[in-house]
Amino acid sequence: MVSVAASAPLILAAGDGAADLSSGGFFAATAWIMLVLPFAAFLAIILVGKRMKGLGAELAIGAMGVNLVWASVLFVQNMAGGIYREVNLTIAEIGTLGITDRNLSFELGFVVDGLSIMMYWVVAFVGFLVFVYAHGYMKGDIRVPWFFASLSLFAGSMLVLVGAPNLIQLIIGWEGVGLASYLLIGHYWEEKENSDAAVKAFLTNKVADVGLILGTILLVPALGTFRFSALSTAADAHSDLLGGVAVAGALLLFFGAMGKSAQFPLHVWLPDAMAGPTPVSALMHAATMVTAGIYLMARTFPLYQQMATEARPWMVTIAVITLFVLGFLALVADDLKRVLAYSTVSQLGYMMAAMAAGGYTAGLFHLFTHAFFKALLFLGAGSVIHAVHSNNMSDMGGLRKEMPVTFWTFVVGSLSLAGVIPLAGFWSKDEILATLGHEGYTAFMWVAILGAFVTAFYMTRAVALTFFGTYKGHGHPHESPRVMTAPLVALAVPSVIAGLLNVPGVSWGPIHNFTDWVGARIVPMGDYHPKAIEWDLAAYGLIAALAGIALGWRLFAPDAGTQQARDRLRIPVLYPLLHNKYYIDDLYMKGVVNPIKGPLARAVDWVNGYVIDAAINGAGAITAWLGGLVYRRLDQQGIDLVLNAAAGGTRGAGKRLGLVQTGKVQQYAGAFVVGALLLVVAFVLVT
Amino acid sequence: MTFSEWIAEPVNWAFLAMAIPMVLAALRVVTSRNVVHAALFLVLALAASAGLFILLSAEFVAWVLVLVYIGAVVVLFLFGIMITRAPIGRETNLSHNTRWPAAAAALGVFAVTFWLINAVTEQMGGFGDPLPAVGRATATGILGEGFINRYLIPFEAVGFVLLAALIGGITLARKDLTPAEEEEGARV
Amino acid sequence: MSLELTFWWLLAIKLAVAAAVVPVIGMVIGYAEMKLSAHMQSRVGPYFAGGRFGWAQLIADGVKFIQKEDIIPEEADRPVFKWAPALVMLGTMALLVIVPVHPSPRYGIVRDLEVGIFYALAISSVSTIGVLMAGWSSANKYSMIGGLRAAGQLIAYELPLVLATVGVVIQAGTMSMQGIVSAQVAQGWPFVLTQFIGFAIFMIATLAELTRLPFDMPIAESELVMGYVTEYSGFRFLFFFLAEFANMFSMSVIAATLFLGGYGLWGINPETLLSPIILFAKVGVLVFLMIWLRWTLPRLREDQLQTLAWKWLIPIAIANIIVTAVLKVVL
Amino acid sequence: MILSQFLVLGALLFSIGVYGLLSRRNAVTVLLAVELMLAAVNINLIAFEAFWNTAAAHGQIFAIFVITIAAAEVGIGLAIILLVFRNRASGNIDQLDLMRW
Amino acid sequence: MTASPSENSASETAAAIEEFADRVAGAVGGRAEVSHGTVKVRVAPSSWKEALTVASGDLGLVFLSWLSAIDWTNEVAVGDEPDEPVEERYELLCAVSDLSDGNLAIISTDLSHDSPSIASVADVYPGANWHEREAAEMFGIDFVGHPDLTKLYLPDSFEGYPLRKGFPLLSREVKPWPGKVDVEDMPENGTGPSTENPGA
Amino acid sequence: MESTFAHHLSEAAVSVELETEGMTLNIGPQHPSTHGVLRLVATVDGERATNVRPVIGYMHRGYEKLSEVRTYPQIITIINRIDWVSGFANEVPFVVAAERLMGVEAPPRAQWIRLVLTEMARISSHLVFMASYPLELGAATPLFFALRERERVLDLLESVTGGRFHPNFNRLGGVKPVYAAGPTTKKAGMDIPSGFLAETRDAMTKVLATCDEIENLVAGNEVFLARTKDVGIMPVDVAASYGVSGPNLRASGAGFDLRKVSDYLPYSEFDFDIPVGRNGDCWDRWWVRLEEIRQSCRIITQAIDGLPSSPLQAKVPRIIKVPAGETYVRAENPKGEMGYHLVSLGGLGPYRLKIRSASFSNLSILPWILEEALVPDFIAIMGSLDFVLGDVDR
Repeated sequence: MVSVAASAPLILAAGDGAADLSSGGFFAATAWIMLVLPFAAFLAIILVGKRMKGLGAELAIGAMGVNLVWASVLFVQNMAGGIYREVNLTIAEIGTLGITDRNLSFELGFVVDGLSIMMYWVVAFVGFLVFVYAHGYMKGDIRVPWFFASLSLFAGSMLVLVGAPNLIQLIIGWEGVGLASYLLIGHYWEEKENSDAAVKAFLTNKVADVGLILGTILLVPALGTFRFSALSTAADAHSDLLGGVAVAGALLLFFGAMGKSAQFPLHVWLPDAMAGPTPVSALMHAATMVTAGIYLMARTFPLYQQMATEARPWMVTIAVITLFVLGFLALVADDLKRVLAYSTVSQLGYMMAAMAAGGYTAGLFHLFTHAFFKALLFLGAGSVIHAVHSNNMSDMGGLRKEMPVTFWTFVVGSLSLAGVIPLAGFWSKDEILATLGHEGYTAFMWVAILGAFVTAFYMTRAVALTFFGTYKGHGHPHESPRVMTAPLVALAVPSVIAGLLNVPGVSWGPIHNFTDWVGARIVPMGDYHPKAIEWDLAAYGLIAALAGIALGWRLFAPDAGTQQARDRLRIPVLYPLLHNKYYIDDLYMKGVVNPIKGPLARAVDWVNGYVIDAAINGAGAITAWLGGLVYRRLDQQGIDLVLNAAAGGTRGAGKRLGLVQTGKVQQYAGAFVVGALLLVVAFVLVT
Repeated sequence: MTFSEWIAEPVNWAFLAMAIPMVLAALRVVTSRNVVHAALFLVLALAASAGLFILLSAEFVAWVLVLVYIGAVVVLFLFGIMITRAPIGRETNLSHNTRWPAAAAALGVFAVTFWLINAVTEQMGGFGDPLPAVGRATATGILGEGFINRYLIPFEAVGFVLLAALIGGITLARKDLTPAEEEEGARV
Repeated sequence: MSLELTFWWLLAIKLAVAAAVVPVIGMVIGYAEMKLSAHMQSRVGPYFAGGRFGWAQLIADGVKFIQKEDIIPEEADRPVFKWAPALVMLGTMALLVIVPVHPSPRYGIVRDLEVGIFYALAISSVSTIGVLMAGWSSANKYSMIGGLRAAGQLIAYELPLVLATVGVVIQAGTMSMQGIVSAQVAQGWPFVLTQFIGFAIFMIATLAELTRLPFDMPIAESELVMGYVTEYSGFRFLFFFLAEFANMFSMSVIAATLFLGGYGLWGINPETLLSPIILFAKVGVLVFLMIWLRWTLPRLREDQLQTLAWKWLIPIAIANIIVTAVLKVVL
Repeated sequence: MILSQFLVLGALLFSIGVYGLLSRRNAVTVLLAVELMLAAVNINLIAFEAFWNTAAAHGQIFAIFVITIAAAEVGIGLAIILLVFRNRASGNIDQLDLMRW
Repeated sequence: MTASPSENSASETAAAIEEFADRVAGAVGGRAEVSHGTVKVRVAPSSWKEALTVASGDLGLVFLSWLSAIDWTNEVAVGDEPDEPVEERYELLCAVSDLSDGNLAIISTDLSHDSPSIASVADVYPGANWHEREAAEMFGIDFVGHPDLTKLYLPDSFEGYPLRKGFPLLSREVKPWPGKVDVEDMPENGTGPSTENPGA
Repeated sequence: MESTFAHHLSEAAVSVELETEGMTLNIGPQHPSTHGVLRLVATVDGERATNVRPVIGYMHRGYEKLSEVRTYPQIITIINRIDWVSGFANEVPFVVAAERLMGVEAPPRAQWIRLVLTEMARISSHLVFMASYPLELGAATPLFFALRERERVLDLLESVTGGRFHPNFNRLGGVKPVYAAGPTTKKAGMDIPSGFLAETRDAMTKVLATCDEIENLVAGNEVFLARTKDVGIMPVDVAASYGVSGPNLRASGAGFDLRKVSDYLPYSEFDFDIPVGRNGDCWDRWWVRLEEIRQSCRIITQAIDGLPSSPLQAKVPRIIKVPAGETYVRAENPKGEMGYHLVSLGGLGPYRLKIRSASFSNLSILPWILEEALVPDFIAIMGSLDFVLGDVDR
C-alpha cells in the first residue's frame, strides 16, 4: 500500500544539480505529522476548546509550534544538503475510468522536497507567529475557540495542499483552504458586509476552482497520472502528443491559480477579504491562501516549461496587468488594510509574472521574502488598528511616538516591500526583473520597474499618514501588548536578511543558495535564474523605489495629519476610476451576478411567454414551421395538414402547442411514458 | 417447463404467496381513496418484495429495504401525511379524471414489457433454468468490497446526493421566520 | 430428507418458544417494574394477588384486560386501529429470533442470520409504523400528537442505535449475533470495555426507542394522557402494554449480546447450560438499569430530545466509528 | 423458479406504478406510485443478479443505490409537498401548475 | 437572596397610614378615608382610569390586588337590609399595592344603578382583565374598552347578575334553609329562637 | 439565501398564509395536569402554542354570595374550602378582619397557635407542590417522598384541630378549644394536646431532612433543570401588574412578603428569611417553595419554643354582631396573597365580602405566559404556578 520513493525520481538523472539527494532522516519520514496536527488541533478545539483556559488558542499554537520545529529541522537539513522523499498511500483504485490507458488510483501522501520544505517552513513560521499574535489580538472576542479552530483548519489545509504529491490531494487542500478562508473572512458574520465578503471570496474562488478541476480532468487522462513527480516524466514522454490539450489544461490550471492568487480580473475578493480579523489577513496574504496559486504554478512548472509553452505569454500578460494596474488602487485607499491588500495583489502579480516567464526560483524567492514582510505589515497594521479601533488612515496619524515598536517594524516592512537595498524585497524583486528581461519580456520589465515605483509611493503614503503628522482618531492609542509586538520583531528580522539567502552568485559556506535548495536540484527544467547580480537592472529598480519614496514623502509627509494630504490624489478623472476599483466590481455585479441572481424565473418566463406567444400569433414563418412540425409529430394527424399549413394552419398549430404547456407534471409524465413506449417499440422493430 | 411442472416446486408457492399479495397491495396503493391506507398498503407491498429478495438470497438488501423503506421512508410518508392533517377515516377522491388514459398507458407499458420479456427469453433460449439452491446467501462482505472498490465513486456520489437532498429538504420545508418572529422565539 | 424435516420441526418449535417467551417475559418484567418502583418509592407494591408478594398481579391484570370490552372509537379508522397493536407486537416477537442463548447452532438460537444485527435493527423499526397507525387512527388529537412525537423520536434515535452497533461490528468483523458473541468469548472480554461509548449510546437510544422515561414524550401521561394508546382498551391495550416490557427485554438482550459478551462469562465454559442463565443475568442487570432510570428521571422536552440525538449522540457515534475503524486498521 | 416470473412481476408492478403516477391527484399518492415503480426496478435488479450469479453482486449494489436515491427523492418530494401544502392548503397535484407560463 | 425586612413597616403607625392616604389622595385627586387600617380613596368615575394610571405609575402601586364592586341598595332579596337607608349605587373598588412597604390603597368610585358603565383599566393593569370580567358578570357593570368582556365563571346563557343584592338565591327559595335566621336571640331578649331578622 | 423555488412558490401563493397545523387542542377540563377542572383552549402549531385561552368556572361555588346570607362563625366553615390544600390559612385573614371591625384582639397564645398552624398549612401546601410538580414532568418518585412528610404535618394539624383539610378552628377573638381523641371528654378551654410540642420539633427535623433529600433528588437532576430553567420566565413588573403574588412573585425577584410588612399575625417577633428568585422561571418558583418550607420550619421551631401562655379566647358576645365599617385584611398564604374585604352594616353577617384569592390572579397570567410556549412547557409552567382550582373559582 505504501510506496516510498526512497530514491530520487527519474528526472534527476538529467538535471545539473541532481547530486546527493538524501531521503532525509526521521523528520522527513514523519513529515506527515505536520499535515495532521492542525486538523487534530481543529477537532480538539471544537470539542474542548470552550472549556480551556486560553479557549483553545494554546492547542492551535502548540500544534503550530510543533510544526515549526519539524519544518525548521527540515529547512536546515535541506539547506545543508537536499532532501527528497515522497510517500503515497493508495486509498482506492479508480481504474482507467475508460479514458486513459493507465490505471489511476486515488492516493494520499506527502512529499518532502526543497519546494515543499520551503513552503512548510513559511506556513509554519508565519502561521506560528500569527497564531501567537492572534492570541493577543482576539482576546475578549466572541467565538474565540471557533476562530482558532478555523485558523488551524486554514493552516492545516494549506499544509495538505503544500504536501500534496498529487493533484487530487492538492485539490482537497485547495478546497479546504477555500472553506477555511470563507469561515474566517466571515468571522464577524453578524454584519452583512462581512458575510457578503466571505461569500464573495468563496464564489470567486469557486469560479476559479472550476478551472482547476476542469484542467485536472483534461490533463490527467492525457498524462495518465495524478502525481506531480511523474508529471515531468510524463511531460517528456507525451510532449508531442499533447499539443492543444496541454495548453488548454495548463491555462485552466492557471485560471484556478488566478482565483486563489488574486490575479486580474479575479482579484476582487481579496481586498474585501479584509473583513476578517487582521491575523487572518496576515496569514492569508503572507503564507496560506494566496500563495497557493503560485505554489500550484511551481508544482506544475514542467507542464508550462515543456508542454504548454504557448500559454506562457498570456499568463505573463495577465500577471503584469495585475502587478501594475492593481497597484494603483492602493494609492487611493483610505483603509490601511486595503492598501496592504492591493499591494499584495500587485506583489502576487510579480510572482506570477516571474513564474510564467520561466523564473521558477525568482517567483518562489519573492513568495518567500514577501511572506515575511507582508505578514509583518499586516500584523503591524493590526497592531495599529487594535490601538485606534479603526481601519481608516483618516483616523490615525502621529502614532510614531505612541507605538515605537510597531512603527519601526512597519517601516522595515515597508522598505523591504518597496525594494530598498539591502532588504529582502530588493533582492527578490531584482531577480524577477532580471528574469523578465532575460526571457525577452523587456517591455513588461519596464512596466514592472514602474510598478516598483508605485509600490514605494503608496507604502510611503501609508507610513506617512499612519505614523506621522498628528493623531486624528479618538482616545489614546498605546503600544500593543508584548504578545503582539514580539511576532512583529520576529518577522522584521527575516524581512531584513532573508534576501541574502539568494544573492546571485554568492554562497554562504555550507549553506546553499536558495536557488539550489528550493528547486533547481530537483526540478531542472530549464528555468532561468541569474548567475550574477545585474547591477544596471538593480540600479533601475532601486532608483524607481527611491523615487517613489521621495515623491511619496514629498507629497504626504509635510502635512500628514491634515485633510490635504489625503486629498492630494483626488485627480478628477483618475480618482473616481481608482476609487471605484476600475468599476470591476460593478461590472461583475451588473454583468454577471444580477442577470443570474435576478429572477431567473423572469428570464424563463420571458422566453416562454414570448416564444409561445409568437407561435400563437403566427409572428414568424420559422416559428410557425417549427410549431407545425412538432404538432404533426405529436398528433400523428397526417402530412396533408402540414402541406396547407403555410398560412391558416400556423395559427391553430401555435394554439395547440400552447396547450401542451399545461404546467401539470402528470401530463408531462404521461407524454414521457407514451414517448418512451413508442421509442422502445420503434427500437425493437428496427433492430 | 410447463405450468404444472412449475407449480409443483414448493419454492414457487412461496413466490406466489408473496407475489399475489404484493400485486394486490400495489393495486390498492394506486386505487385506495385514503392516503394513509395507500401508504400502509405500500408497506405491505414492500414487505412482500423484501420476502422475494430473501427468496432470491439477497438477504442484506431485503433488510436494507425493511430498514430504509419501511422503517424510514414510509414513516416519513405517514409523518408528512399526518402533518398535513390527513382526515381520519374520511375518504376522498384521490384520483382525477385521467383514469382511463392512465390505465391505457399502464397497460401499454405492461404489454410492451411483457412482449419484450417473452421475445428476449425465446431469443436467448430462455432463462428458464431453475435457480441454484436457496440459502446461498451472498456474503455481505462482497457487497462491502464492491462499494469501496469498484463502485467507490458512485457510492460517494450517492452519498452526496443524499446530503444534497437532506439540505434541500430542510431548506424547502423550513418555515422562514421574520426577524420579529425570531426575536419572539428567542424570548420563549 | 429426515434431517430436513428435523430442521423444519426444530425451527417451528424454536419459533413457538420465541413467540411464547414474549408474554411471559413481558409479565416478568412488568412485575419486576412494579415491585422495584414500589421499593424505590418506599412502598410495597403488589402484595395480595397470588398469595405472597403479589406475584400473580400481572396475570390478574392480563385476565382483567382480556375480559374488558374492546372499545373502538366511533370516529376511528377501524382496520388501522385494529391492526396497529398487532404490528407493534410483531416487531417485538420477530426480534427474539436471532438471540443466541447458547453456542450450540442447533438449540442455542432460532436462526443465526449472517446479517443478524442488521435484521434486528430493521425489524425493530417496524413497530414505528404500528405506533403511527395507532396515533393516527384513534381520531384523537392527543393520540395524534403522541404518534407524531413517537415517529419523530424513533426516526431520530434509529440512527444512533444503528451507528452505535457499527463499532461492535467492526471489532467483531461480523454481523452475525452468534459470531459477535463467539468473538467476545474468544478474546475473553466483552466489547463494552472498548466500545463503552457505543454501549452508552446504544442504551440511551434504546430508552428512546422504547419510549421510556426520560424519553416518554409520546405517551407522556401528564401531557398527552398516554398519547397514542389513549383510546385503546382491553386486550389491544394489553398488546401495547406487553410489547413495551417485551421490547425492554429484546433490546436488553441485544445490548447484552453485542456489548456484554452475551452468554459468555470469563472463566466459564460456554458449552454448559449455564450460558442462558448468564445471558439472562446480564439482561436482568440492563433491565434493572432501565427501570431504575424510569423511576428517577423526569422527562425531557421534544426539542431537547431531538437536540440530544442530532447534536450529541449521532456525532459521537460517528466519531466512535471512525476511531474504531482507524484503530482496527492500524492495530 | 425461472427468471421470467420475476421479470413479469416487476413489469406488472411497474405498470401499476405508472397507472398511479398518471392517475392520482394527490401529490403524496403520486410519490407512493413512484416508490412502487422503484420497487419493481429493484425486483428486476435482484432477480438478474440472482440468476446470473455474478461474484461481485452488482445487482444488489445497484438495488441499494436505488433504495438510497429513493430515500433522497422522498425526502425532497415530501418537503416540496409540505411547502405547497403550507402555501396552498392543498395537496392536489393538479393545482400545482405554477411552472406554467 | 433574602430581602431584609423593612423595618418601619413592621410596626406601621396610624400616622404613617394617614400620611400614605393623603399622598395617594393628593396624587389621584380624590378623597381619602381610613378605616381600621385600610386606606380608601374615592374618586369621580370620570377620573377612574386616570387615577389608576397615576397609581400604577407615579405612586408606584404596581401590584394589582383585586378589583370588585359593592351593590349599595335598600332593597335586598337575601341577607340583611341596611339599617339606615344608603345612597343607591354601585361602588367600584380597586385595591392596589406597592411591593416594598406593603402600602395598600383601595381606589373607589360610584356608579349609578341605572347605567353602570366605566372605562376599563385592563390596559393599565393587565390583571384587571379577569377581575373586570368577573365584576361585569356578577354586577352587570359595563367596562368600556375591555378587550373581551365575556362571562368568566357562569355559562354563557346565564341571565341576571348574581352579586347584585336584588338577585335571589334560588335554592334558598325552593327549600328554605335555616341559615342566618336560625340564631338564638340575644340572651337579654329571652324570647327564644326567632324566624325574623333579629334586628327588625 | 433561501431557495429560489420556495421564494417563487411563496410569491405565487394565495394571499392567506396557512400554518402547517392550526390545530385547536383542548387541554382539560379533565386532564391529569390541570389540578382539577381547568380547561385550556390552545391553538397549537405543531408543538407550539399560538394562542391560549383558559376557561375557568367549573368549580364556582359563589362563596361571596353565600357569605351574605351566613353569620360570621358560619362563614369560617366555608372559607377554609377555598384553597383546600391549605385550609387553615384561609381562615386567618377573615377572622382578623372581623376582629378588627369588632375592635377585639385575640390573646397572644391564640395568635401564636394560629401562626404555627398557618405555617404548617404552608408546609403541607408546598409539599403537595413538591410532590406533584416533578410528577407532572414525569418523575414519579419525589411524590412519595414529599407526601410522606406532608402526612406527618397533617397529623400534627389534625391532632390540634381535629381536621386535616378543613379545620374550622378559628373563632372570632381566638381559637377553638382544642379537640382531642380518647375516652376523656375534654372541657372547654383545653389547650394543645400533650406531646404536641415534642412531636412538632421531631417532625420539623424530619421535614428539613426530607427537604435536603428532595433537593438532592430533584435539583441535582439535569433533566429537571433542562425542563425548568429559563422556562416560563415572568418578569417582576408583569407579574405584579397581573397581581401574581406569593412564591410566584418572589421567584421573579420581588422580596415582598406580607408576613414582613403586615401585622395580621405576630410574625415580626420571628426571625426568618424571604427566599427570592433570580429569573422568575419555573426553576426559581420551585426553589423558592422549597426554601419556604425550610423557613416555615424555622418559624415553627421558634414558635413552639416560646409559646406564650394566655387564654385562648378573648371576650366576645355570644351572638356576634360586627359593628358597621369596612376593612381589608390580607395575609401571606401559601399560594400568595389571600385577603378579605369585609363590609359590615352591623348585622350578624357581612353586607359584602370580597374574597381575594391568590390562585385567581396567579392563573390570570396564563394567556400571557403560555403564548408561544411549547405544549410540554404548558405543563411545566402551569405546574410551577401551583394553583388550586377551588382557590381560582371560589
